[in-house]
Formats: sequence, structure tokens, C-alpha cells
Amino acid sequence: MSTFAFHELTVGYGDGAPVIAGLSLEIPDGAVVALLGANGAGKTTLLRAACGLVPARGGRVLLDGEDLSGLSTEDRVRRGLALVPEGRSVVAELTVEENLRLGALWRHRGPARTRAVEAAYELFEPLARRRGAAGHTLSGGERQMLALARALVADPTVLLLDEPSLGLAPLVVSQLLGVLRDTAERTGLTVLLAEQNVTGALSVADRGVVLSLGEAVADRPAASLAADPALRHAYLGF
Amino acid sequence: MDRFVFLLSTGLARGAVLALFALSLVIVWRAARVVNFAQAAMAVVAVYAAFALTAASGSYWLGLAGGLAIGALLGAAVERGLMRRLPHLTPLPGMIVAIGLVMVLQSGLAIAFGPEHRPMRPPFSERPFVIGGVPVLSPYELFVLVTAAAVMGALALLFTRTSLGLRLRAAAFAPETSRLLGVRVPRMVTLGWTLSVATAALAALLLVPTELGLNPHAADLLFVNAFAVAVVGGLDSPLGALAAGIGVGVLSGLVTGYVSASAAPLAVLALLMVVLLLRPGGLFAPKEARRA
Amino acid sequence: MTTTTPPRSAVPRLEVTGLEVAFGGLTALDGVSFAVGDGETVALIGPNGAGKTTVFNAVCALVRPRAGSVRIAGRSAPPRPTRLLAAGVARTLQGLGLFERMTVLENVLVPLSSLGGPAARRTERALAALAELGLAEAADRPAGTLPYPERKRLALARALVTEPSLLLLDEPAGGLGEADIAALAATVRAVAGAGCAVLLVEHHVDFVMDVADRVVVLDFGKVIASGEPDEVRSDPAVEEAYLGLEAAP
Amino acid sequence: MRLTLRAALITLAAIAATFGLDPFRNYQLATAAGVFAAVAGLTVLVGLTGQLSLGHAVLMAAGGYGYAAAATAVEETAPWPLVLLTGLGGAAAASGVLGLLLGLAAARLRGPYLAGLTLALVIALPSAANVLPLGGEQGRPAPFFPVPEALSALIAVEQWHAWLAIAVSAAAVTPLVALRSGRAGLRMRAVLGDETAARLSGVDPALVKTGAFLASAIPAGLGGAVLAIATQQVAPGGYGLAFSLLLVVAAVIGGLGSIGGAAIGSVLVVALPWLVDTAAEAVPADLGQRLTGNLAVLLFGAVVIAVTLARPGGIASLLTGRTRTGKPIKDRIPSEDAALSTNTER
Repeated sequence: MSTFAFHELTVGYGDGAPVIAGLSLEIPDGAVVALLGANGAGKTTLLRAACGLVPARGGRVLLDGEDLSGLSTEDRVRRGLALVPEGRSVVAELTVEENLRLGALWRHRGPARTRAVEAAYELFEPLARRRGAAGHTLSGGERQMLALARALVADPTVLLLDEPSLGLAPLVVSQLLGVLRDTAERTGLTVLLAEQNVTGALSVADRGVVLSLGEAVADRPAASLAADPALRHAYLGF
Repeated sequence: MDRFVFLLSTGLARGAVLALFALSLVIVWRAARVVNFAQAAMAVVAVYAAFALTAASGSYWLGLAGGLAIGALLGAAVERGLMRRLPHLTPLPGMIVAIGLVMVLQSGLAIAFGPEHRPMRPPFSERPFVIGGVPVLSPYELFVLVTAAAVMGALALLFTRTSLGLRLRAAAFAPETSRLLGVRVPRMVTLGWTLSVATAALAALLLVPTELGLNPHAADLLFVNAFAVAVVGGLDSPLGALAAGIGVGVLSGLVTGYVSASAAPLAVLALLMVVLLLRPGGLFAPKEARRA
Repeated sequence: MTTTTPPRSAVPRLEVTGLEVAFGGLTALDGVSFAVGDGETVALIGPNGAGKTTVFNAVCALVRPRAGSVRIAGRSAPPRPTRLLAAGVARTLQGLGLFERMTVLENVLVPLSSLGGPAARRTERALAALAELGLAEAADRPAGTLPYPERKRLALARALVTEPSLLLLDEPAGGLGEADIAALAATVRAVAGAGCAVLLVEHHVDFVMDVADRVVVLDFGKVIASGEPDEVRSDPAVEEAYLGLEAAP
Repeated sequence: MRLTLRAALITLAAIAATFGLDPFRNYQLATAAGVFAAVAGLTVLVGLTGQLSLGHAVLMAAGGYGYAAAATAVEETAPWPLVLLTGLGGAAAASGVLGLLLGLAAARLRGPYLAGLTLALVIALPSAANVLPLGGEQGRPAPFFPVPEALSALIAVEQWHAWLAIAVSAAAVTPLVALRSGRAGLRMRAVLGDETAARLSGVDPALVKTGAFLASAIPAGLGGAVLAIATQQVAPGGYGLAFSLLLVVAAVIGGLGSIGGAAIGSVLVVALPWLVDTAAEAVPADLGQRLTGNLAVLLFGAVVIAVTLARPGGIASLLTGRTRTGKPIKDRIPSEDAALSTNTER
């Protein structure tokens, strides 16, 4: 069965041409799907539209069979959707602990909230050492880690990630992707991962979808996509 | 020296009220990125409500509570009814609507209650205590100081120690991220306005008994001075509002006492000019190079 | 494809040496050096976040470098962005930065407003620049009402109207369809052909390979490869930068 | 020059209109002309550069004081046209200096800070009048211009003052119109539209903002001089916060940035209070007393709110059927540049 799906989704800014043009995509329960495509292909727009940060011109976003289209961003989040936006989404004025608690607020109450935050520290060990540090003092890797931890602390059913590797050193990226893969395996979380780090994304994903000019031009198992020189060309142009 | 101690202590009480009102401006600025030029007019509406309630019931405290409630309601109503409907790309429409609101509220009050000053009786004596032959604070000034300190303390606890405060801060700093974490940001903005105008109403309620009386313009000067305080302290900094409020209160108390009452606004203007030209974001402005 | 070597003068139009930029502890650029000669088109490519736009911002004095130098025609680059035009430098912005509420013509008149002479002469020049890019018909429309491809052309017209000798283009092809990209490539070739040095940041690799004489590849704020398009496309470091690394086991 | 011709025609039409008005209406017309000069300056400042000044009343007052001081100094020795011109020079100088100072501050300050500074300036005016040699609450007298002998059989003194007011306002506003439609206006609107793009186009935002304040202050000062001509005095009481806010109201109602709108707004803020107060005389005395001076302000406040909510272009845009300040189309694709712009804006 399919937990999360886009149905004929169209999104655009102003009166310009649509950035996402009638996209339909089903993501099976517990799948990890890599969303690939060059800059401007519409990856970020698709994820933002899924969360209601960008209004859709038409079509539907479905979660557990429910149409989310009429809901506000905060209500979509409360239905189990989580988005880790591209870079720098840590609230710089709040501490690491406050950022994590903020993520847990709507989901957990009382002692359960504390337990959830502690569990996040166990998963992301480096954060535990910086509990009281203000967000703006964190390194890029720590920020991305915190943003991911903060999303996971609310036990979402579907996790949307926008370029978590952006601007991070290769070693940090591979650690981060490793944690993501392990978490997805352990919890059965459904993940849609937008990346331009193709190799990294495909090494954790079951399936890859290639977006070009707002349309899905390829949708295949990750292994077969990774081996395909056509993808390499579509992606790199050479 | 005696005079200095007296001026210092009354300046302190005045500074506490200023700081409280400045804090209310900081709260609404952080919540909604609006400088509410109508803050004084809205607070005075609440004071009129308190005045009527006290007159009807005979109880100062009932009036105080009622005034705070009206202030809170008015804050919520203005945010929901007006401010929410404005485009947020520039601060200009918000400022202009607030100016329109000042005109509507103040002239509305003058039409309803007349322009005269209505004396408001403080709940405690205004005769200063004399310690060692030196007149210092009056009981009412002490009440003002204690109340202002208690409310500021309570607000500090609310913002830093509770999950509601965490939501309020997060919604102010990073609205989009907060929505992605399930925070109902519009509700937080309304709540910010509610808290802000209630705080402003309290400051005006504490001030009016020490002035000529209640009048639609009773809080105008308080607003201007508090705005100067908030700007000197940095619009984003509650701590700045507190420190600058006490500082400006004492300064204008001393200038009034030693120079003349009419020199006080000039002293405040001069301070404002100097601070703005040296540190355009206020003395306590957070460091700018935060976004890496 | 351009294979002829453009004429080179002794001093490059733009010379960036050892450029370092940091944002609050994060090093965005780390020892970036390259040069662009008159009549030459150089493309700056690399993954998102590699620091391409930061190079532009450093050249335009919008960010202050921690170290290194930017020289334009052998002289230090202007310390303030307002003096760029006088130094013959024009730039487009990734977000376009159009003056939305002004008309198309007015947008193009703004960079001319520092010049003296009669107003009619400036209007004439502005209209000529618009006609060059097929925007003459839209001259009196507010810029905010144009469709996206025409908005991009307007941003380009605003940069070209001052007849710069160094043109910086930030993602000129982004968001355009194939026909528009082909027209853009023709424009860029014409501009370079007239002797202007062109530096462009672009993700659209086909376009880059089509117009660029040389390609400079950035990753993590460092130049990891540079050379003619054919050399760069076969460089394994470039492939790795673009395709990335696997997850940790 | 088409602009000069048009200005001359409008000025002549306004002067012709004074023949149809009684002395009191002519006095009102003179007041409206003075207010118009100030509102025209304000509307250009707010509409073209987005900087809100709540202190234009103080700039008017500065002009009034400058006028009074300069004109009084030569009153005994010079013929009246020279007295007038000297006074106007004094008005322009005084308001220009204050405007330049504010402009220097404006170049550094973001919106709310600037608005607050100008607000504090208005509140400090009565104190300044006491502390500085400005005659305290009574203010200073300004020279009286009797009707010249050649005209004395023809017109009353109020009509003569209306003529002077119209001429001075025309001289104050016409350069402003030229500025607005010329290069300076183009640069102001560019800075308002996108500061980074403006800088890359060779436009210095700090310079433009300072210049805009200066260009806005001088007409306001000349407007203050007009009021001083009509009333033969300048006192701080006339330039309080309420009056300063009325100037903002006139600019907003007329449509920010629109000179024609400023004219409409100025006539409204002078005429409507009078109309309302006249009407208030018809109701029972007690209520009428409360309505006097208040009902008009209430109406203005309500209109300003309604106009801002419904139609940011103001009344002028209703008349011409276009919105000057329509909502900008927001179609920036989120990108590297968006994140960087917070760094580059400073």
C-alpha cells in the first residue's frame, strides 16, 4: 500500500510556467526514494509544495489516503509529514536543546518529551555534547545533524529531506547518510530524499526518481539507475 | 545630595514604567515585525475601561484586572482584524494602519468621554517615605516598582522557561521553520499582540495616577519615551528595553529636576540621535554576522 | 562550438588571485585564482554551495574577502559596488533583482542614469538595448508583469546597456527552455565577439560546453579543475564533485 | 518645457479660482497650499523611497521659523518682494539643514527606527521652542504683507495672501515634480525596488536616501513659510503630532508618490475638519463640542486604515484607474542567492 503520493500535482510561481507539471508519484510504505535532478528541476519546489509552503495550482498530495491539499503546513506536519529544508534551517537564536524540544512539542508531552529528546541525543552523539550551545555557533555538519534529529524527534511517518549534503564535507555527508539509512531501516520510516549527490543518494535509496523540468523522466530501482550511463548524461550533460 | 537621592529614586520608578512599556513594544516587534504606533492609544482605551470599572465597583483592583483584560482583547482584535490582512513585504503598511488606529481610538475616546483630564486615584499614598531625613520613594512608587519587576520577571520566565515561550520565540525568529515543526505561528502572533498590549495597558495603568489624570492622550509621551528606550536598547532585545528604560527614566528624572521639565524630551532626543548614529541597531542589538 | 582562441591582451580583464572569503567561521572560498581575458568566455561551474555566487559577490564588492585580490584590467577592483559600472563591469543577479514596479524601459534607464548628456540620448540607448533582446514591444510594461524568460532577458539588457567590458552572468540559462537558451548562447557569443570578457556561473552543462572557452570548476570553495571544456569533462575530480560519495557503511 | 507650462497654467487657474471665494475660503486655500507643499514633499519621500517620516510638521516649523527670522531681519530696509524672497531663502535653508541631518540618519536607519526618530523630533518641538531662541509657546511674528497699492482696490488681503501662497507652493512643488519624473525619481524608485541591483547599476542607496530627504524637506519648509505668510506668525502649537499625522494622512489618502493625490489630500485635510465642525454646530451643544475637532480625525483615521487595507494606491489611483503600488509578483525561486542575500544586503 502507498502511504504517500502525489497525484497530478502542478506548482508554479507567479504567472510563470509551472515548475512542477502534473506530477504523479507513489511512494510505498517504508520506502526510501531518491529524488534526483539538476538544479532547477523542481526538487525543492516539490518538497515545499508537499508541506504547503508553496501553494499548488492543481492536483493532490495524499498521506494515508487523506488529501492534504486544504491543510496548513502545521496541520500537515501534525498528520506525520516532516521536511528538513535545504541548509541552515536550525533556529540560530535557540540552543540545541531548545531546537530539539521545539521539534518534539506537538508530538510528546511531559516525560515522554524528555525521553524523545534524549533518544535523539543517543542517535546523534555529537549533539549531546553541545546541548546548551546556541544554534548559530554550530558547524555546518552539526546544523544538518540537528535539523535531521529535530525532524525525527516528532516520529514522522514520512520524512522529506532537501539536499542534506549541501555544502558539507564528504566525510560528514557519508556519516549523515549512514544514520539516515539505519534509521529508515530500523523504524520503517518513509523517506523522500532530494539530492544532487547522486551516488550518495542512490546508495541509501531503494528507488530513484529523476526530475527534469518538473516532470518525472525516470523512476527505477536505485541499483539499475546508478549503473545507467544515460542518467549520468542527463544529470551532468557529459 | 538629598535631592539627588530623591530624583534618583523617583526616576527609578518612572524608569520601571518606561521599561515595561518598552518591553511591550519589543514583544510585538519580535512577534510581528511591526512597530505599533497605536500602542499608547490602545493602552489608554484599557485605562478608560479600568477607570469605568473602578468607578462602578469601587475597587481599584477590579479595575486593574478589567483593564488588563480589555488591553489583551484589544491586542488580539487588532492583530486578527487589521494587521493580519496587510502585506508583510515592507513595514510601511503596518505603520500606516497603526497611525490610522491612533487617530480613530484617540478621537473616539475624546468623543465618548470628552477631552478633560479625569483624576485617577492611586491605591496607595504618594507621600514619600522619609529615611534618615531624606525623602525617597512613596508607597505608590514602591508598588509600581514591585509590580513592574514582578511582571517583567514573569514574562522572562514565560519566554525562557515554558514551552509556550519556546513556541513564541521560535515563531518570532524563524516562522517558516516553526511551522514545519508544527507550531501554529499565526496563533503565536496573535498571542504576542495580546501579551504586548496587556503589558502596555499595565504600564499606562501604573503611570496615569501619577500624572494630571486620564485623557485620550495620557500615554502619548510614555509611548514616545518608551519607543526611544526600545530603540536605544535594540528593538529585538528585552534586556535592552529593561536597561535602557531604567537609564532613560533616571536621566529624564535628573534633567527634569536639575534643568527643567521641558529639557527632558530634548535630552531623550539627543540620546536617541547619538545611539542611532553610533549603533543603528541599538545598544543591545544582537551580532549581525550570525547567518553563516 | 567555439574552438578559435580569442585574442588576448597582456593584462587580463579580470584577474582573481588567492581569493578567500569566510562567513562567520565558515570558509566559503579558499584560495580561488583564475583570470578572464578580453573577448573570452569563462564558465564557473560546480555543485550547489561550492561558492560560485560568492566569487561574483567578492568581485562586485558585495562581500569583503579575507585575503586575496581582485584586479580589473590590471587595477584593483572598485571597493564599492556602485563604482563597478564606471570600471566597465556589469552583472546580473541570480534572483534577477528587477525593479518590479518600474517599467521595462525604466529598468534599463537606471544604470544609464549616472551618465550625463540629454535624456533623449539615454532613452535611445535604452530602447536600442531592449530591441537587441526583443523587448522593444514591452518597453512600457511594468517589469513585474513579464513572463519569466522575458524577465531574464530584461535583466540581461540592463547589464548590457552600459556596454561593459566585463560581464558577469549569474545562472543566465536557469529556468529557460531550449529555444530561449539557444538565443541566449547567441547573445553571449555576440557580446564576447565584440571583445567583452564574460564570466558566467551556470548549472546547465550543455549551455556551458556550448559557449565557454574555458571552464573553472569549484568545489567546497576551491578550484578543483580548470581548462577547456573537453579537458574538464574527462577530469575524474569533476565527476566525483558532481556525483558525490556513498553513504558510510 | 511642458512641465513649466503646465505648472504655470495650474497656478493661474488656482489664482483665478480665488476670485470665486470669500475671504475665509481664501484663507483656507492659502493654508491648503502650504500643506500641499509639505505633503508633496512627504508623498515623494514615502512613495518613492519607502521612508516614513512622522516629522514633516517639524520641517514645516523649521521653514516657518527660518522664514520669520530671515524676513524680519530685512523687513525694515527692503521692499516687500525682497523681504519675501529673503524669508523664503531662510525657510529653505532652515528646513534644508534639518532635512539633510535627518537624511544622513535615514541613510543608516531601517524603517521603524527612522519613523521613531522623526516622531521623537515632533514631540521635542515644544521643548526646543522653549530652550532655543524661538520665542517659546508664543512663537515668533512674521512680516505682514498688505495688498500692493495697484491691486488694493481689486482684492482683499486674504485673497492676496492666497495668491502668494499659491505662487510659493507652485515654486516649491514644480521642481519636485521635475525631480520625481526625472533621473532622481528613477534612482529613488530603483533603490526602493532592489538595493543590491541598484548598487550594481551605479546607484548609491545612501546618497539617494539622503538626497530624497533633503528634496522632501525643502518644499515642506516652504510650506511652513506659506503658513507663516497667511498667519503672520509661527508657533510650536501649530506643528504638533496631530498635525504631523494629518500630513501623513493626506499623503496616504492621495496615494503615496502622487503629486496630484497630494493636492487632493491637502484640500481634504484642510476642508474636511472645517466641514465636519460646521456640521457639528447643528447637533446639541454638548455632543457638538465633543465632535468638534474629533470627528474629522476619526474619519481620517478610518479612511487611512480602509485605504491601506483595500487599495494601497490611494484615492488618486481610483481616479486614474491604476494601482501605483500593486503587489509585486513574487516568483523568486529559492536558491543559493536567496540565502546569500542576507549577507550581501548590508
